[in-house]
Amino acid sequence: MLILMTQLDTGFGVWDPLVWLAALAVAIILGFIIRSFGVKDYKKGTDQTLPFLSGDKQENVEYIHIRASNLYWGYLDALKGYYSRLIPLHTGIVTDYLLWLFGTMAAAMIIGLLA
Amino acid sequence: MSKIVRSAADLLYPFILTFGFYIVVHGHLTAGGGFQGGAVIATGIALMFGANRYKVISQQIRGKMLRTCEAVGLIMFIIIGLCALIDGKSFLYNWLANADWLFGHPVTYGSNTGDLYTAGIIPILNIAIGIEVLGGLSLIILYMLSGVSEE
Amino acid sequence: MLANFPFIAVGIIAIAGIVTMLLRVNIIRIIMGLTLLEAAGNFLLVAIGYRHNSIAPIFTSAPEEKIRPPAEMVLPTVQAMTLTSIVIGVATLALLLSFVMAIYRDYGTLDCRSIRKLQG
Amino acid sequence: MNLDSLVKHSPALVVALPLLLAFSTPLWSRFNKQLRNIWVVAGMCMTTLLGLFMAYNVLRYGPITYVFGASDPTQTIPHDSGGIPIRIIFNVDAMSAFMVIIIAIVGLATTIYARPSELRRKGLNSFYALLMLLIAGVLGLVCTGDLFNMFVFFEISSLAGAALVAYRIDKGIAVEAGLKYALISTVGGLFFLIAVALLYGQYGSLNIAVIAKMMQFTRLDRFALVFITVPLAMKAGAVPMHMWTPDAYSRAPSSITAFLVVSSQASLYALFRILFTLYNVTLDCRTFGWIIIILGVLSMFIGVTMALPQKTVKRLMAYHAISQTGYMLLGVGVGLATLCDQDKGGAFDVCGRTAMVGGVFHIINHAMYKGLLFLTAGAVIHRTGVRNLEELGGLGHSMKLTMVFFIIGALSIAGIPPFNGFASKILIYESVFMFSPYLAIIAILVSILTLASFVKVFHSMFMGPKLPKFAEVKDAPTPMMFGMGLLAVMIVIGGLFPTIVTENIVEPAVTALTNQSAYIRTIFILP
Repeated sequence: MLILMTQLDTGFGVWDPLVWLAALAVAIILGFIIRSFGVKDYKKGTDQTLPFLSGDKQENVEYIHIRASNLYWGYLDALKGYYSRLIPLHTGIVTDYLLWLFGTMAAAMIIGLLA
Repeated sequence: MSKIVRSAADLLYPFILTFGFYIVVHGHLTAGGGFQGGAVIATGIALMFGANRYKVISQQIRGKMLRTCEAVGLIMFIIIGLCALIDGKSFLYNWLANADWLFGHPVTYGSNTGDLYTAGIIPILNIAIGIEVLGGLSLIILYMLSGVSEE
Repeated sequence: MLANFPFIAVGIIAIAGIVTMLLRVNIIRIIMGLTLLEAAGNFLLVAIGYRHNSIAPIFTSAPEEKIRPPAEMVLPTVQAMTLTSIVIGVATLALLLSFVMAIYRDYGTLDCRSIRKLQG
Repeated sequence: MNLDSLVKHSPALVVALPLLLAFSTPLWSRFNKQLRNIWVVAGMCMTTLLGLFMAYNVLRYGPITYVFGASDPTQTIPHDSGGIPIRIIFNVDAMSAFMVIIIAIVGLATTIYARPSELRRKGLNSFYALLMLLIAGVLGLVCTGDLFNMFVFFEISSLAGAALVAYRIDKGIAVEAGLKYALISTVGGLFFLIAVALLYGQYGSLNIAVIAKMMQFTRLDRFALVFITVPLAMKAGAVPMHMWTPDAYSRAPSSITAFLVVSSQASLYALFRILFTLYNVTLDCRTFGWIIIILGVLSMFIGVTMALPQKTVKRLMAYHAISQTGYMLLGVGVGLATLCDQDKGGAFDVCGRTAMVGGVFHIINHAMYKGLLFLTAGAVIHRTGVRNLEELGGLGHSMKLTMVFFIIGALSIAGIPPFNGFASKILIYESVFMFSPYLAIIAILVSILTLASFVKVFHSMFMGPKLPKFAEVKDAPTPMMFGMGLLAVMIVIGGLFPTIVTENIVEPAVTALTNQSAYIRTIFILP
């Protein structure tokens, strides 16, 4: 009954969060079972707990943290052509904002009158 | 400002205020009303701000008083509107019309000069708006002047 | 043709306002263009309500023969709308000009090409 | 006043109450600041309860009409008016009720949240007054059934919003954002006014139902349609008119940003109201539907790609707000494009209706999770004073509960089951796939990019070692937690029981939107 209550019909299939949660729970249990087969030699309070950075010693905490700009640089570099055109469009000048508004209005008017 | 300007402003000030209040009170009979009258009053206050030094005039016409005017006017408007709900009528229903007291006298037909004591709650709302607008607009001018005088 | 004159004027004022807003760089002039556009809107409203040879919509000032239908008064609704829009316009203008004052105090410029610390 | 008359008067009261709060706040602070805070929060609770009560009644017993200034609030057409409504009428149908629910919940959360974050600053009176004015404006915008009234509330919400954006002067930068927001929304509002004038000139009425009944879609109506819809799309943040959104959202106080999102959704509501109720099938469904779809796809894609390289946390989230608006435009646009094909087995039946349900469902989900995300960002900025993602890090050690809330919001916006974002997105994907597969593929791609950019935010805010700079940072204060918790609970409920939301709130809203004759019938009571 509860399952029927949460079923969302998409016209193509159904989506049921409770069934999904049950599947997730099964997956997590399976994961724990597999994990329990692993080697149990982790000891707290030893050097094992420290992060291992290519053999370097962890000294400066500020230095270790990976900053935001280091993420997705590959993606941004691959799409350089796209971004070098798109970002300059966001000029921050108020007349440009107005121009975009009027331009869109004019375009919509032309399409609307022709249709 | 020079003494001539100050004297002329002092002389004009009561007349502008009177004219403003006239427009506010006669809002239901002639062209005009709360906003226009309040704006006229605010021009009078703006004249005083312009003619006198900011330090002097901000002692006489205080921002706190104007802010109270603004709030009181708007609350008065809403309370009058809500009064109609007690009787089961709509918000802003003219519950005072034809009630034969205060502004509730019936309107005479035909071409006449108009009677001040007609139109029910409309004059009261006009007065409320007048109070609000004189407070609000003067406050704007006061704040802008305070910004200028800092430089 | 003469009856359409107010509407042509509305168009001219509106275009003047838009052109002012787009071509000027001083932010106060842009706001002036905005008020021109607003004036065009108000003018359009009043022009819509106008009727030839009619009187002001005040009940007690109407002559006896004009009260009976067909009433010959100009439309009062649009005038109330115009008034409302003027009030809103005043509030907008006050707000925008106070913003300009604050910006001038901190940036030291009114050129809209320089007021672009937020971009990208 | 008994319960019946409370229901009858609720549309007026729900707008009048926040207005009264707004204007009485400065008076209360004369006596006691603490009393003023309690007054505002208690009043907002009352407004929320009233709004939810009204929405419940609308959804249960049908639309409520409210005629201002009449002797009977339900009498839409006076006896002596010759069969046309002459007064300002509020017409609260299921779609309005849907928006009122959103505004009530997010409004309460932001009002509670705002107190600790603004306590250090001066001018809290005007802050509360403007916030209440903004809430009143948005509530009026969604309740009204009158075009000119809509314009007035549009302007009220724009002005109050702009003033709130500039509230923290922030060395002039916040004022710059406020100026841009105020200027562009005023220009938009003026075009709205011109369109209203054109419609009034033609049909002699301002009531949406009356105009809808007489609508012929002449050339002038086309102009009016463009003049109304483009500014509303601008206010909702559709690309290419989105540029004010990141500026305003990133510089406003966080509680305000969360509510500005709702204000944008209200403009979206107005856009849908104009398209579906005022014009409905008279307009060329395919053309205008595709215009909306293109706006939506552009918003989705450009919004999310602009979000990825952003450096400040709230600016990044603001670009996501644009991108999520695209989903709603896409879903409802597909509904509009298929609207003329309403027969049984037609395109509307097959995919249009589901797409609309998804799009409208996304509105409530977006308001909740984007509100929550902005509030968590605000909590981080409140505690650390840093908004640049480069400088943040390691906050997961100290701000644990905020991190949990952020995770809930981030997973929801990225469309990860079982949160509510997924439920609405799957409705949009599957129905749009039947309409046009390419659009669905773009939508899924955008969702992946959304996840990617929130991984970036999560990593750079909460992950990593505890930085010495933030050693003193504590978790957010309790009122902030309460505000965030309220929205988080709504997200989890919406995610686990999507059917409760769709069947009780969203489906009636979509039916109210597409069924024009039902809207007209609320004004013209047919025999």
